[in-house]
Amino acid sequence: MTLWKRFLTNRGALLGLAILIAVIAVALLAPVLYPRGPWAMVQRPFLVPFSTDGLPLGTDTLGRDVLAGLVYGARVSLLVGLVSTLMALLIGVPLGALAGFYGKWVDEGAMRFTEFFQTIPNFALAIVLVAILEPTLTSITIAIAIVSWPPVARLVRAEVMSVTKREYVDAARLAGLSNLSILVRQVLPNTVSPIIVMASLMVATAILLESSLSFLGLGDPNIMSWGFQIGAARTVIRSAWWLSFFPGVAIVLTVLALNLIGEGLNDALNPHLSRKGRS
Amino acid sequence: QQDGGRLDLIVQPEPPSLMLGLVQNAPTQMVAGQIYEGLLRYNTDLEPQPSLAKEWSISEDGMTYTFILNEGVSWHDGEPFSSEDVIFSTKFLQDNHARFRGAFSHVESVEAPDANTIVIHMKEPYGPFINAFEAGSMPIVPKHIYEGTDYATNEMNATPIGTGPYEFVEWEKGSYIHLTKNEDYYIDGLPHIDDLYYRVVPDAASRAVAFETGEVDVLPGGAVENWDVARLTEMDNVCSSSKGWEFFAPHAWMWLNNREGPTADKRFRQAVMFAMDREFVKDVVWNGFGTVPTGPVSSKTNFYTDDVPQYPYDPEKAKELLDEMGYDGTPVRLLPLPYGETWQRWAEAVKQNLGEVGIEVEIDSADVAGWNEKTANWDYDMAFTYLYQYGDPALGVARNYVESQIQKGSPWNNVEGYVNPEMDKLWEQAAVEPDNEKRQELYTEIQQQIVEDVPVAWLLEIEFPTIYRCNVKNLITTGIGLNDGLRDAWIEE
Amino acid sequence: MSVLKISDLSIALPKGADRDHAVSQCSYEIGAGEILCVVGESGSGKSMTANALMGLLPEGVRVDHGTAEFGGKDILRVSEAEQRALRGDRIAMIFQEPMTALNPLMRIGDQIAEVYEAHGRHRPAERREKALELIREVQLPDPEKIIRAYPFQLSGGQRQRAMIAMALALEPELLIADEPTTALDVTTQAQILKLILDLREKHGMAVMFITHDFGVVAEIADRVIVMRYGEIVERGTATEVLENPQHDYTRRLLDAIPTGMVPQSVEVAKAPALEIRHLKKTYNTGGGLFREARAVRAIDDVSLTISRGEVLGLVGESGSGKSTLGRAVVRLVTPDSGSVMVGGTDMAALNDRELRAARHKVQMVFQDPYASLNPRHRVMRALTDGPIAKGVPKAQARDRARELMETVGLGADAVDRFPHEFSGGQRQRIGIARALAMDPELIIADEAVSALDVSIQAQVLDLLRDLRQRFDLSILFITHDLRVAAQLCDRIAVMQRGKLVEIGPVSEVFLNPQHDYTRTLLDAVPGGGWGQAAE
Amino acid sequence: MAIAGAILSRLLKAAITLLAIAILNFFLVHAAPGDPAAVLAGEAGAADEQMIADLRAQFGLDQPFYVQLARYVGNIVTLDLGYSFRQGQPVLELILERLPATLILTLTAFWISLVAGVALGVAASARVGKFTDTLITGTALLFYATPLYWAALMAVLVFSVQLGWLPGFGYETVGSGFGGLARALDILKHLILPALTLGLFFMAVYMRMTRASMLEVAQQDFVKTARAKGLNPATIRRRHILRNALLPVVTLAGLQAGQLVGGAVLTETVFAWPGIGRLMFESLAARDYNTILGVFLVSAAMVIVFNILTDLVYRLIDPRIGHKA
Ligand SMILES: Nc1ncnc2c1ncn2[C@@H]1O[C@H](COP(=O)(O)OP(=O)(O)OP(=O)(O)O)[C@@H](O)[C@H]1O
Ligand SMILES: Nc1ncnc2c1ncn2[C@@H]1O[C@H](COP(=O)(O)OP(=O)(O)OP(=O)(O)O)[C@@H](O)[C@H]1O
Ligand SMILES: [Mg+2]
Ligand SMILES: [Mg+2]
Repeated sequence: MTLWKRFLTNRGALLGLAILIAVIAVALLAPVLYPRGPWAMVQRPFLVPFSTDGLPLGTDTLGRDVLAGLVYGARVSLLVGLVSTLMALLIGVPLGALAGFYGKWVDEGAMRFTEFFQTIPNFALAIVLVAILEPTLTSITIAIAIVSWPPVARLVRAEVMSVTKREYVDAARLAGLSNLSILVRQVLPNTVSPIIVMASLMVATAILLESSLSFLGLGDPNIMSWGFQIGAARTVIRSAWWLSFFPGVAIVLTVLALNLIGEGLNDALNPHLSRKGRS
Repeated sequence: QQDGGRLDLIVQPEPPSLMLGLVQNAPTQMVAGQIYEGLLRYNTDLEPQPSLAKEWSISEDGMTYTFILNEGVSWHDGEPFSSEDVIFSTKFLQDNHARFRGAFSHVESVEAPDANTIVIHMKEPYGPFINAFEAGSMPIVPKHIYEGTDYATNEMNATPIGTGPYEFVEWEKGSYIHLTKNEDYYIDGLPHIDDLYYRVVPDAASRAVAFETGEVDVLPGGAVENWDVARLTEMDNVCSSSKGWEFFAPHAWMWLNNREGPTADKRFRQAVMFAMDREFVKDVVWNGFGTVPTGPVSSKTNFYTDDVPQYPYDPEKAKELLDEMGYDGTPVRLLPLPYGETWQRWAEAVKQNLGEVGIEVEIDSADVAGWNEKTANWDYDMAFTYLYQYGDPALGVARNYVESQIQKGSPWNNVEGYVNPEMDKLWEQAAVEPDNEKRQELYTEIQQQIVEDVPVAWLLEIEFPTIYRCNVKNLITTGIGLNDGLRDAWIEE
Repeated sequence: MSVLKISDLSIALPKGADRDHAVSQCSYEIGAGEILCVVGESGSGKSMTANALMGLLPEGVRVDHGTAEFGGKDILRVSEAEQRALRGDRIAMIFQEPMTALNPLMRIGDQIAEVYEAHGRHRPAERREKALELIREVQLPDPEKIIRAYPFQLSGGQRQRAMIAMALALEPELLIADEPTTALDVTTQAQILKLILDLREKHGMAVMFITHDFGVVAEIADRVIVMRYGEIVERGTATEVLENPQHDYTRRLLDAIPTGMVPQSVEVAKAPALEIRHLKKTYNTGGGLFREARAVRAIDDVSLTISRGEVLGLVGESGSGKSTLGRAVVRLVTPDSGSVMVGGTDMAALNDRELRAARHKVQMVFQDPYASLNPRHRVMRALTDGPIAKGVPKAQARDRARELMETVGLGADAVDRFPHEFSGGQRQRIGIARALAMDPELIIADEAVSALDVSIQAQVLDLLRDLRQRFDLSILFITHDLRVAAQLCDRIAVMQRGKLVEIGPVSEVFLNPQHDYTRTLLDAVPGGGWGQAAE
Repeated sequence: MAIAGAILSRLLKAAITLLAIAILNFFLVHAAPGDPAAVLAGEAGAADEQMIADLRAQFGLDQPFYVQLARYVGNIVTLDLGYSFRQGQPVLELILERLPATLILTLTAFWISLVAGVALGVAASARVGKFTDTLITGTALLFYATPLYWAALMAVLVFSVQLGWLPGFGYETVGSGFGGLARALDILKHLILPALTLGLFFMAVYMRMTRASMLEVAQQDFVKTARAKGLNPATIRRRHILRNALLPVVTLAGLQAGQLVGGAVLTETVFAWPGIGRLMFESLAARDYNTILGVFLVSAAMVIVFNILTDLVYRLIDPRIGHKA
């Protein structure tokens, strides 16, 4: 567990972890904190933050509690971020692994396919996908996953290629293990570290992507998300700055936290790798 | 009065085309209304005014309409305008203009006894007919350019030629449309302004900024979200006006699917009416603009009555009605109108209101195309919409409630599927009744019955305030406001 | 007269390092024109000393104590600017890895000329001329072309020559060479050593030559220092140290060195364990749609036989196809044609499923003890995965694993540890145990001891020898180190560019080489001393 | 010669990729609910069946799907992107009208982000662990985490509305009659805010990458060689470390420069920038099939063009490429 220890000595990573844990806690507690949900119109519209008891961040255009929206938005952001990343991994890891492990035409085919998706501008593709599938939490998550898997496939491919060249993989072959079990049991576990680092950064990107789509009006209208809050508040940004400011800060903080964690993991993993390569 | 100057206006969204004969979208009408003209205009009381026709008369029996055209009118390319162009236009529009086609179905024949006269013979008297001659309903297009060509692909569509007070100069796609003064306009001294710039700014907040920073002088109704209206009108030298929408009288409602689901039950529909806090929406979402409607006909439209059953905000009543019908809590879908944040908030407010009386609402989402598709194919439970009334219930209201207008594939008719043969008879009678008093009686009866049935949930008579700098004078003089108003507008230095 | 006088040098390591001092209390001098060899095992502090002298200590490592007098100054204490002025000018250094020591994006000529630039010598136009001269001096072929070449276009030996050219540019008084030949194969190594000797002769510079190879020491050293754990354990002239070592450690090091004594070959004439017939393998590389493909004949019609219980040494310089041959035998590489008969099965002709079933017959011991064990699996798993896949019951496989760990001298309890808890030599033993676990008829050992320090190398070789006796194993022993080959093998096969140029009993091949290439190889071995048959 | 061959082969592959993309998009776009005829009719606020049928026939939508597809592919192969019935203009013309605005915006943003990102990355790596480094990395991280559109909104609020320094939207002053230099300056003024907001994120990306790459290259053996030569640290950093460290940055930059063209939708929307991103978004809402497909194709082509350019740049920097057989 030296990795964990090294990670914990990184102040940025600790900060990120603290923020993320806070966000997760808030997201989980949302129904307890605000049993009426984020849509309830609780007070006069456009109440300025810190002016009314019980409504620390004020109210929005319809008199809904901004803080309640933020709290529920955390659920959506995290959910979309995690699930879409998971889906992207489910596409990217097998594809990259097969490409890197089998090489030759499997590789060629898989990489052409990946390249193909990389050639389509990905934000545009996400927009089109969401528009076509009609914006629901599911379709948004799928769209984000579809545009974010190619880098995963490339990373996994490269990692698998390099691990496959290691001698213990040859040893496993000589032990008579099947290709599949070599790939799954010998190769993939040794590519996990960089994938985890990448995944933590992807969650961050997915959160940004969801908020961008939401901002463009391509969010799920039944779900309160941060991007939705900003998008909805954009038109009143002049008279009610707080409506877009706080969700903006929430996004920045969460994404920042994930990035800090990602970098922390990266740093924690890297000296390990480089020292091993050197000695 | 002063001549000269330049006026920057917002047009939103960017029109697909400026050829008014082919495309009648709202933004097209707003810009092309300066380029093309109709035979008549209408003032804010919806009375006919001269335009290309300087005089007109209707025979006693309502079967013959005669128009005397202005002399010395020429097209922007210098070709002379004549009654031939009008005759050609009726043919052109028959092919390309749905609303025109509807109105002209009552027409037997059109003839041009001489270069300045048009005579229209009717099949039957049709009261609202005189309301169908403004530029949007019947734009006059140049025969010399279109005759014998494929209208849709005619290259001149890109550089429209009309008779109007302004000529087309340039269209920088995505940026602006530039019109300039028609120096040879047939009314001496008009127009006053040298250049018009219609600016395309896709984001509502940016449009507000554009006005604030002085880049733009006129914000047509709906250009900025309602929340910004109050703030903008409080600025120095800024005026606003709700006039200029009388002809259209945009009327918003929620289609309730009368065919299936809980919305097929009248009590449910009534419950919806009681459950909605429409005043709240008007005050909060629409910032106080507009009027809560009493029924299908707008208070600005002819033959309106308020002598109908009322539906105040009364959640308890709504719950009672729901209990009575034994509503089992089946969730209903609500399709909002994808026209910006205001409409989105509105749907959210309705969802919340209905939720409070125990109706679980799920907001469906769709962009404009999706909305069209779903409503036109009746794939909805409740759907927002708003439609123009064109000054007369026969033109803009009847289409939404008569059985003959139940046609899958179009969202501009009886989409809710309301069937009431008795009513249909009354509508028909009212349309061809030449006597206005009798028409009023018939329409009152219709309104009373329909409001009782609640085929749709009426939401708001929308008011779109136009915001402009106070030194722009005479901006809104007609019932279609900015769509043809710039002819008379001038700028005070 | 000494050029460099080091007194009482101690270099401190940062906290958490494996010991406090990389180097402690070392004192020695180097005279003008003298070659001082610093020898010692990996981690003994050789490189740190050199880096300290150059002012290139890695971050966190610092000089704790002591002086190094050079040209009247203590170069450990001068300012960074002064250090810079010395570096490359009066003290120059060359490094171990020629492949990575040159900037891949710069032309060779520019990299050499840069030395002049750094010290403000000559006008830019002249620098090129000077660089050309240097390239000639280090005997790089086709100097006009080389000066414009990029590092990737040069072989390892050529790059090392270019490095030497750089070091010589300003005729330094002291040249520090940190294992400059370790990464090169024998023939190239011999050429570089000769070059250094020649240059020393010509320029009269002092050389501090760091190595762990006593063969090299024997070849070039005037005087020798032996280091261990950062301390000097022995010093003296080359002959003194090599022939009459005083310290125990030195003696052990020397003993561990393969002697170069050729053992009398034992007679082995049993049934063949491996029969290779007309084996061919060609690699086609880089064949794109518009790119020319290059074909490398890695194995070019090789036939040979290994008898039961025999150890066949396969030698040859880098790239000659040794590994490819070894891997073809275990079918990690599928040959283009020919057959590989192991115990009656043609390994080259099996399909995937048959192959998996036949795999256990031939096993391999790999070169890199660090890369050949899955870092995430315990030793137990490494040793049992194969047998279990082969169908051995789990419990039995586990018992056998423990037994094997005893056999290779690590103790049965070690099976529950992870690879990183073992040293390099220990890992190599695990690798051997893993191969044995499959009950193979033949073991391929590809450079199995090359990555190990000499003393550990000796232990592993002993182990192999022992196992071979006990299990009557056949071994194909691939190495580029002829001394090692001579120690263990019964017969020797020599490969050159994919072809088998010579094969025969050890004594014959070494004492009476038939092929020119074999002779070149033998001549290149540092330390020489062939031609003595063991009594 | 080898380079020309390589490019030719790339182009061939690119053409196939593009065709595949065109077909995929065709399916995608047609899978969306609604069609352009209905939208056009819908916007008119009134329509009957005849009108919609007429429009469909005019747009060719009454044909069976495979006929439409075949016709589309046929057009693409002859480099004809079709006709936008909605806008009454050939799609290619429409796109070419809008492309310059997008290119100006994205290329400016690209260069700003690249130059500033690399410079900051170098600065941070030179003082690794010190305050400057922390400051730069911290700021970059912040940019990296900030949603682009939010930054844009805030920038307009501050610089355009509050301070009034810069125009908050648009491409140029409309109807100013500016020509030549004056017009260029005018466009430049409009360009600043969108280019900066678009560039911030990427600047952060390049900064992080450059820094990491610099630190990694600094560990490599040849840097030690350079130091052993007695070169001063500045020269080492510039000549040895930076050049090598730029290689991965160039790869990434090439990948992103292409993506930028199609990815500026948000910026173009917030700043009313008349580029193709917005054209795509608006056409999508209107189901103007040919235009969406055209924009997609052109953006994909841009990605490919930039990839090829990147390769060329890479070849210039790295002599190993193209030689390695
Ligand atoms: N950067 C570093 N930080 C901490 N300790 C180090 C560092 N580099 C080397 N060491 C330690 O310093 C000691 C001496 O290392 P040095 O590199 O001088 O050994 P060496 O004799 O050159 O070995 P080799 O033959 O493997 O090159 C070793 O214990 C090593 O672990
Ligand atoms: N996978 C491969 N693809 C292409 N060429 C290869 C491949 N593996 C080896 N080669 C080439 O085949 C030739 C023989 O390589 P091989 O590894 O068998 O040599 P070797 O004798 O083991 O060398 P060394 O002593 O360096 O290990 C070399 O020229 C090498 O470059
Ligand atoms: Mg060393
Ligand atoms: Mg080898």
